[in-house]
Amino acid sequence: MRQLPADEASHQPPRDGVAPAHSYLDHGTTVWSWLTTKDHKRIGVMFLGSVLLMFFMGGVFALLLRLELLQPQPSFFDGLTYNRLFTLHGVTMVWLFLIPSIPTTFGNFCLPLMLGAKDLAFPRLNLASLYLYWFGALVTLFGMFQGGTDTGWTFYTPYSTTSSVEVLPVLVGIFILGFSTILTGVNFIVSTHLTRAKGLTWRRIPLFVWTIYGTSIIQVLATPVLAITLALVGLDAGFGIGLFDPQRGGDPVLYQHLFWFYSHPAVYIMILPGMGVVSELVCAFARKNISSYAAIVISTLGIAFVGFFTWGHHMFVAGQSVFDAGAFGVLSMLVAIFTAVKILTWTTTLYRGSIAITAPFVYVAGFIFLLFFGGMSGVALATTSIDIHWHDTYFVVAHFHFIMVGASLMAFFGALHYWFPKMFGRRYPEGLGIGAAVLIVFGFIATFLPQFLLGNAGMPRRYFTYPEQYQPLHVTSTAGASLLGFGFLIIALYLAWSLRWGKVSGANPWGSRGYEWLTPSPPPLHNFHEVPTFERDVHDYTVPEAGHGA
Amino acid sequence: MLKYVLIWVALIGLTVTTFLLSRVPTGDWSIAIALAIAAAKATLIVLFFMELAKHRGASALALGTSLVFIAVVLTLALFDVGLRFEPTRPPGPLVQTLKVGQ
Amino acid sequence: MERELAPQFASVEQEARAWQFGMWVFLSTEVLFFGGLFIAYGVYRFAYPQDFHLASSHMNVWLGTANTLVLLTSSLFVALALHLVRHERSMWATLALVLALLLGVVFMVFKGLEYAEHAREGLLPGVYFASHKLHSVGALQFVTLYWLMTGLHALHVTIGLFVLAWTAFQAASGFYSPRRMAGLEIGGMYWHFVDVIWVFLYPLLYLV
Amino acid sequence: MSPLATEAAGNDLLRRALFLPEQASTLAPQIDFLHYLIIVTTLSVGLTIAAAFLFMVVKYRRRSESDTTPRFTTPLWLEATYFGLPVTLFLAWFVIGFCDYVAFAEPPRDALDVYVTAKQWMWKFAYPDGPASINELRVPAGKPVRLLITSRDVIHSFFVPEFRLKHDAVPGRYTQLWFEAPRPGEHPVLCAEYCGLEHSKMRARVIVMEANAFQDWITAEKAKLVADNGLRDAQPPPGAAQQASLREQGGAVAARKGCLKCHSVDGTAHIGPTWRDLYLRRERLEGGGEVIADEAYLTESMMDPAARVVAGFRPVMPSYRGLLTPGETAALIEYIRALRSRDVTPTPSEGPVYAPASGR
Repeated sequence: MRQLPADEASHQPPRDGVAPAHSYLDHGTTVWSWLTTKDHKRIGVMFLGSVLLMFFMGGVFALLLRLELLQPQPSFFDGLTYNRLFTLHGVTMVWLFLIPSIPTTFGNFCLPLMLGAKDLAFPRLNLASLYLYWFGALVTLFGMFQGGTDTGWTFYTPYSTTSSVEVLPVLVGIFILGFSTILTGVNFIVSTHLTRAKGLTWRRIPLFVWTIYGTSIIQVLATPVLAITLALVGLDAGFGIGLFDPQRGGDPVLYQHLFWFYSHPAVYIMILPGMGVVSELVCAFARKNISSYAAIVISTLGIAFVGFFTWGHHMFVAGQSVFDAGAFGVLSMLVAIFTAVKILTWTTTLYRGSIAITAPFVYVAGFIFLLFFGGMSGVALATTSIDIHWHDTYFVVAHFHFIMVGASLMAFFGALHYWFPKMFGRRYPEGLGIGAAVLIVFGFIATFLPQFLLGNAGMPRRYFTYPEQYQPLHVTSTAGASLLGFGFLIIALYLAWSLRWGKVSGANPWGSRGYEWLTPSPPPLHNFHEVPTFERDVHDYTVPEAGHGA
Repeated sequence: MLKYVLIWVALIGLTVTTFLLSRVPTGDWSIAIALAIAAAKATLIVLFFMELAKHRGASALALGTSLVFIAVVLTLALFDVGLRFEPTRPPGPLVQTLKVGQ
Repeated sequence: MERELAPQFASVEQEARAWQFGMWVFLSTEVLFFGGLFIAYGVYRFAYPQDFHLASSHMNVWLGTANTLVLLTSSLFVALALHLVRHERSMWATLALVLALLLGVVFMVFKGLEYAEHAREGLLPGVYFASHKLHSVGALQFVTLYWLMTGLHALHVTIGLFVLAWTAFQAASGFYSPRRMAGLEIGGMYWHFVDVIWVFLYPLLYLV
Repeated sequence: MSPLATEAAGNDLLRRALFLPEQASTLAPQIDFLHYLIIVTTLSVGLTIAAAFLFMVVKYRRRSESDTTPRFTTPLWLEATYFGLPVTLFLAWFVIGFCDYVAFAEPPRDALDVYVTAKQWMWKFAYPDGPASINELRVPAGKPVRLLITSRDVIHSFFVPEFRLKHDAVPGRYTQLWFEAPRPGEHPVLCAEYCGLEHSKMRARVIVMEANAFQDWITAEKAKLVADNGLRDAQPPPGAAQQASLREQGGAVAARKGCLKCHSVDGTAHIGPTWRDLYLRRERLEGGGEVIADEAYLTESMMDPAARVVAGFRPVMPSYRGLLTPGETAALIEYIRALRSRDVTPTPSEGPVYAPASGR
């Protein structure tokens, strides 16, 4: 999706309802006014445009991979191109889409609104973060296309340090992206602590803010370890410092420790905000308070912290000690329990609610269902013994796609639909939205369920060619992927259409009692005409409220 | 004013102490002693020069968390290297010495 | 010339707290950034205790100790600068900051001398290692880690020097006042942090 | 049907439904048992949650746009269940799994040792006392086998789906993996850790033989090896002394023919690239591409220097075609090969050394 011209949402004559007057979108409509803005809402919108573009690219790479895997023998690409493609897919999806996806877009847009603040604590830092993201993305993609890194997104040494292809530019790009992530994280943490409006105590903070807060903690504490680790790999690949080089007494398994100390919590960077989105959406569409605020908050912080101590479950067959395998196995189980608590709490929230079937709610249902199976397959992997069989097979691929695509992406699209009227003041066609959502959930299942079975059958990941007995499952998976692609195409079309021609939404089209809906949609430049006082708990639907349900 | 100078004197004193202690054979304890002194110095700097003592609790929490995390990673990594199958430990049985020069 | 308060904050005090807290969070990031190297040091030290001990005895402990004293003193001057600004003595604060800056330069010069010495002896990281005295892979890892850790630290010192130069300039132009010194505070915190890292590097690389 | 037969039929049904390959090691049924346990529990819990979800969506569907709902918070006992139930379940699975994992990590003492060396992109299997084979691992049925796995270049992973086993091969180290295959048969070996271009083609097979047949085979292999060695011993081999003398000759040739005017041997670049560490170095070429400076390239550079010039050097070297005898060429190459400095001795190219790996 291209970036949004500033004036589209407001310069149309009103169709029904009142056209949003003087929103953040029409304070300065030049490109320059967008590029130099310090407004968290505009920065959020620009991030949204950027990550959607990256998602589109990553998706195209994924479809190309699935196309190649239709046949056991080489068909469209040669081996090197295939290896570069899956690296490209991984790097784009992980660092350019999933990590920034929800925090930098909806987090940026909604966090101050939900806190009753006029902006983030450090608006200039926020803009710097966007520029660093753009710069890092350019360097990374340049590196990928120029040097053609073929190491996979994990950069395992010594392959990455001895491979003849250029890995340095990509590492530099990811390093820069890391700074963008860290700055965003610092900004969110400080904003949550110090910019809350009167009456907004820690016990009232919306659940989405809690997850963004938890995510920021992970971003701030994990990303630097990745930065230093990748810097070491880069120095080794470029200049031969050999800290992980077994021929010079280095330990490649140490690299894996350091890499996964970032990259496992990174999974929670991707999924925690999604959980926050679902907490909001469940409440909004069931018109119900969350059934246990404490359980969700505790499990959010639990995931944020315990998530740091499970990284070793990526190394059960890498030569790690048996003691560590046991320790990491138990700790991984603990993280899974927090997720289980969340799933059960969301389901309980529906009890005696008033549930509306909308596109965001379909995504929520998909999220919960897919997260359940993604999480349970994770638990199964953490039992150590079955992991011996599953490690580095398509089972793992299916598992993390259930979490990252099944859950994170569903949450991302749920959030996109839910907050679309908040951001642009217009509604998308609901029927089409529901249809596309259902299509995506089923397309997803068709793509990745066969991959679980492929993993069971022993198909290793990152295989360009494969033994013939795996073909039928690969064909099913590719068919599902094309269904997914089709679904996303529909969404892109109707959302682009709605930006200009969608029905004007009014301040609160969902009748939601999330704090961010207390201000007009789209919000005015400084977020509020009058800062709300936060007298009631978030998502409190016990009393009727005038003006809701318009 | 005096407070800062006194802290500085303490820091210099600790530096001299750790230097002198490194000359005394303390065997396996040497690293523990050196690190304990370093930790004492760091605590002084953080609390008084960086004024953590005056700042809010959340700041101490942030710093504390990062230190705890390093400790946990180091511990688990050491448990890994120390308890691995013997020939898997660095440097492994196949790499022993470095040949330099002719 | 009181600057106007950013709209997202309720008071000047809150804004200053936000900067302080933000800096602490950022420094926690830095702790983990260096942490990666400290972890590598710990693991390799555990794997090659003898080699590390031997290799560390080839470091120039005199220069290292001198540098420790230099940095600690420099830190003192930064702390004094804050104290002086709080008592509205901007010119004295400027002097303290300039002295701190000069000591930082002295640190870098000593470090440079040390690096030159190591280069002559072939105590260089990775493939450039060419020592005639040390022959073990463990010693090679120590030397590599020495360069990485002190190199990263020197990079931070360099950034810190620019920060100090900027705060000295601000102090000289009378920008800081007891009510407006968040910039000086967080700049100073950064410099002290660099000092803290060195406090740990010194025993690990030179003494044990 | 007897309970045993029922169990076997159930096992077979679930195994096929989950697309699992046959169970060809003693550990496989144990690992699969946990797999079945988890999948059955997961599916039933998942269906329960989905049913509850659907039921509530229907029962509590929205009636009007301005509905209010009662405040409801989960009672403590329910929250305790939400926490306690998964905790119990997960930890129970973990205990079962970890017991199997420990069994997998500790080979029996009487296991037959086989050394496995992985390299891009093949597997080499070597038995004590010499016999070795490429991409084909023969093992006796009904006897535990321990694999000591290493790699010559990057990390690989030895994976036999039908044994439900895999372990990474880490360069410079040995990792271990053991199995016992109860029945004779043939099973594919795959590389599970991404290792470069031909990663997906790095395949081998395990051939499980009847114990007697295996004994016959290994005896025959050893006999063959002894015969070969005997043959070699009969003729004086090109021993170390001879190689050293060849190297010395090479140094003399280099001085005599003027090679050293342009090529240094101490690592400094001169008019031509230095010879130190040149052998097997990866060189970038002028005009793009790369070459590994092996015997072929070194010979080519002497005879046709302009053909492939190393980047950063000018093509000024004259051809030595006809100026060097084959013997002199060989001596020069031997000399260059010997000019190795900082490199750690590469892992032995002829398979690993049979030192008993401690740490059982």
